[in-house]
Amino acid sequence: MSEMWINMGPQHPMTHGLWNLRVKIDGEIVLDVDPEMGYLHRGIEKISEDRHYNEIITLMDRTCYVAGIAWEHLFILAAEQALHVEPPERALWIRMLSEEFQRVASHLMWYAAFVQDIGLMSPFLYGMRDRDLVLDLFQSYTGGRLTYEYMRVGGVRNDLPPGFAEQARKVCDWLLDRFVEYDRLCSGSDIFHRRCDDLGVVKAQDCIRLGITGPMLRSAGVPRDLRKDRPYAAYDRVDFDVATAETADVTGRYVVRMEELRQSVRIIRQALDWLDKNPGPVMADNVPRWMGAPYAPVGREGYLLKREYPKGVGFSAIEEPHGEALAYVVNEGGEHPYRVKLKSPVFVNLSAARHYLVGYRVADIPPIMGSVDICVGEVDR
Amino acid sequence: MAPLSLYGVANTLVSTLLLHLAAVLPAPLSTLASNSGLITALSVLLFGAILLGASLLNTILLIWFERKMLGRFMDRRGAMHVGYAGLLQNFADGLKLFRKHTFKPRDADGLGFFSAPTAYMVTSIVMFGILPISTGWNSGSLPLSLLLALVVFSFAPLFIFLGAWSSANKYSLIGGMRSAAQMIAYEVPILLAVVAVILLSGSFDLSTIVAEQRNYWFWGPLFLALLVFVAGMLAEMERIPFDLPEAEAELVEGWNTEYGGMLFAFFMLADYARALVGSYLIVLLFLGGWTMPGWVPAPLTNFPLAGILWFQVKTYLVFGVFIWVRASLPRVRTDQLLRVGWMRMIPLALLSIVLAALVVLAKCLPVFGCVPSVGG
Amino acid sequence: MEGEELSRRLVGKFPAVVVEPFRETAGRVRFPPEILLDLFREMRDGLGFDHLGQVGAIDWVEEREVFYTLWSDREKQYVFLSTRVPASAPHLESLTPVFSSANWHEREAWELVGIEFDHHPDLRPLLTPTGYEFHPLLRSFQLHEPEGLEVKVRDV
Amino acid sequence: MGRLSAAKPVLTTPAAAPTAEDSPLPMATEPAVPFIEIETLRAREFLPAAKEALGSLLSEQAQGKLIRPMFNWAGRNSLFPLHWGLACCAIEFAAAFGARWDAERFGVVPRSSPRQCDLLIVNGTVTWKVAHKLITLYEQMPEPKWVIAMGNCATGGGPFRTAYSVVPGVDKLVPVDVYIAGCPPRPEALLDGILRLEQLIKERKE
Repeated sequence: MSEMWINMGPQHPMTHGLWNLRVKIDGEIVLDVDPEMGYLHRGIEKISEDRHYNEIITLMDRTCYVAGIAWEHLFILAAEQALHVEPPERALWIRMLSEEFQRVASHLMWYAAFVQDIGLMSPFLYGMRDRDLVLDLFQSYTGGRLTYEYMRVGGVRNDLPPGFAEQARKVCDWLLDRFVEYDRLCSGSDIFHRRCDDLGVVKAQDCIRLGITGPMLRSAGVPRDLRKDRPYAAYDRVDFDVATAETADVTGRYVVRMEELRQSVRIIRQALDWLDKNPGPVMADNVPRWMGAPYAPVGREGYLLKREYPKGVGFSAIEEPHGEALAYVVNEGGEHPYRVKLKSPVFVNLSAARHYLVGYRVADIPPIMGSVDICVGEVDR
Repeated sequence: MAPLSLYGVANTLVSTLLLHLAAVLPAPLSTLASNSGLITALSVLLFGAILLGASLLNTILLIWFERKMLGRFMDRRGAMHVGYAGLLQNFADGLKLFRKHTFKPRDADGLGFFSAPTAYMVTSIVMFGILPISTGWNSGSLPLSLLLALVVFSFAPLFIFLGAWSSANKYSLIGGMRSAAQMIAYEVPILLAVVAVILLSGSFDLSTIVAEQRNYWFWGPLFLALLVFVAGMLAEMERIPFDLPEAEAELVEGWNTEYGGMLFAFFMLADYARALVGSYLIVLLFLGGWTMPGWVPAPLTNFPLAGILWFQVKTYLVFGVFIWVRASLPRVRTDQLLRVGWMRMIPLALLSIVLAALVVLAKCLPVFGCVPSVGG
Repeated sequence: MEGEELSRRLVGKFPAVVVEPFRETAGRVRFPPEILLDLFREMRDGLGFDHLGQVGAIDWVEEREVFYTLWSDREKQYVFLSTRVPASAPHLESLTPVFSSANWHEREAWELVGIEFDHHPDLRPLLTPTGYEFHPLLRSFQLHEPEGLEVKVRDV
Repeated sequence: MGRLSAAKPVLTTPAAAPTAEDSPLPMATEPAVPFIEIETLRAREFLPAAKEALGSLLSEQAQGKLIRPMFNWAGRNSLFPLHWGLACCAIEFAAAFGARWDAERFGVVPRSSPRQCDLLIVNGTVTWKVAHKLITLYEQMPEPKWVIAMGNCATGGGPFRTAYSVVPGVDKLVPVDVYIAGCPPRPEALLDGILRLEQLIKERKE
């Protein structure tokens, strides 16, 4: 069989989303790849120029649908800078708690998808089952399972419900038990190591050259984590370790994500303790009441209030479950941002696909791409 | 106890019917009706029909069994709402696929595209006629039934590759090539493992092989051969961890990507028929077939059709192990699979032949207390 | 690294550069488009900002701004750089010789805001469909309700 | 009815018409069409006629009472959706096959190849870039097939309605049987949509 191009996508079980990986193969060996993106390009940056700040949160949830809260957090941090608003402390802790819960949910979703890529059938169901418990917690205080619209410029929409902490602690205990089980199913299996060791290797130098961030970078031994290096929310006041691995391969990414799950539970527990002890407001006082309104009055011209903000720019960076996400919000007065630029970590990690796919086999593509943890929503935006 | 035989039952039914017919029919027809050739022909047809129907029902039950078991392994319930506990689910699937529009992709080769699933189905179902599931319940005692079974069993890669090639789809093609490579690679260790069984039993006849296991089942002395055989069967059935040809993550649906409707149903059904046949073979060769060990109380083994019952119980247990494996192991890669096949399985199978030879020698020693039976 | 130090180390080499304070970063460096490659080489090799975070562009109607974010593991800080090109001739040198990860970022900036990056290895549309003629993030591109859209019905 | 009218013109072949016009009083012994030709025609006609007779028998007697309900039962109890994740709703789609909701209880098993599917669940935002691929997938599915528009984006563009790249409703591209509201709909809503589709199939007449 001579060389041929095959299209993996847009409808392909490997893609976990809507993109196309064109692969040039010779037999089973991958000679060249060319990712084609844009199948889910929804123009979020453009629509944001047409929306009120609190309306953009709706879009942020949908930007990355497995890590909605993290993207809300990213945008809110930039928007608060641009609008010169300071949130109260409790809101920071709730945001951090939410982001860590989101990290757990996102990594569990990744686990479910990844094990299916290497052919393990039942852990997919286990991952989804345990993720549902976290989503139940989200539902108890935001009302949504995937798309929350929870954060606001100047704080968060509402406080945690009573009894939340006990339930959350129960879930944490349950999850820690399950993580042991996951490890036994995956890294305890010889076939898993035969499949995933020395696969999709990107060394630290290459990661930095290619701009790769997140668990992929940490699996190469670089302990870069914006939560530690450039603390936002209340991350400088909790105790946690940055998970790293040395192997820079698929197994390394697995190990890093599994350790991050444990660290997230650790952060969650500390945040729950702090939240128990420190009740208080969750919205800033100096925010006009209408700014926290969930939606703007109907009509394009007929606003009840003329919304004018002071000019400003906001730049934020957070450690999203997939890596380092950046937002840049320009506010030129008026009620809509002038420009919202979002940088997705997966966008960059995926742009390096040629680097970590060429030379491996067709059967290696799903585990490697699975270990990258693709969320097409935030790549295409 | 005269064992009940399927052919005997069919023969009795047909001859009784025809004799009654002969009694009422006018002269030229009555002689025709009482013709022994006709009776034999009709009995064979009836026998085949019963065998086919029962085997297909069994296959469908196997699919149901797998779906429910997998559901339990995955912490869910599987099919529930169609029929009692979802028993009718697979009938619904089959009927639906039967009604679906049968089509051919534009670039596909018509002859190969349509004939491959049919041939695959036929060769898989023919196996049920060869394998005895109890004394008297096969098509006749062929002296080389084991060889025949293995030969028919190994037709599959040809038809899979034919179907894959003629669907004019790159995924199908890669899947078909993987399938052919893997099945051919694992034919060899399977045959070598079977040689060990043949050495120990001294026969190519499956009924004799089962009869030879009346004192001890072969899985004990031939444990190595059993391991090789089970691994080979996993590869032949294309089940996880060896389901590379249909590797869903990379090859969409593998070699049956382009097949839909009834042709897809053929492939599915034949796949499970092969899984059933593989489990049958394991039970026949290593787990004593329909016989039960002596310590089982007589009332449990003495009633009519007890052989079939125990045979099916063993088959489902063996298949349960396959499901368990499927639910808990990841998929291997093609090169790893082939390397394991050629470089691990074949030496192991050769070793198992040596062990079998040693056991045959040891059988002559009085310690084992078993009847030396080499050569009959 | 604080803004003053950044300014001291950059302005000596590149007099045309202006460093402004920018919240939660090392600063915001405004530079003329001509010195792009030299400046970024200096940022990467001299100052240790070796990780390209993002490349984006803003349409200010008369001119277009291209901004870059760099991260340094040594300083644990971001630095924000921006330059402006006239909207009549939105040409800018491609950053790919210095930061190869700029490839996709620049493709995106080209198709969304219409900045033409010279000497880019592979300036194809990334997100919009093939043959899409507009740069949607320009201010002149207006969103509208889809009722105004004409959908062509395809005969099946 | 369509089949009947299609079968009729075979008897009066075009060759017969000019003969009738040339000689207005043809001899009684001389058939307008040679006998042998009629026989061939009849023979050729036999199969369609027999098929039609059988079909009409089945349609009138059995189809309404036995065959159609049986096939509808099978069709509605074994819906194979296409394994295709578009956007946010795809995550809830996956959750519906998870341990808590387990859509396989209803015989819903996702398949990766459109050839083996009979249900296209459009679970997310459809952009113009993917529109023709969606239509291709729909056309690759064999009849009978159904489409569920899951979520607001597939139903009408959702929050991205005004975007330049988004199809405002997937019914612009393929015929939709069931719309599910929600952004994204919960897995229960998806199951409800599937059950509603089953109801539709149950009442199917053709």
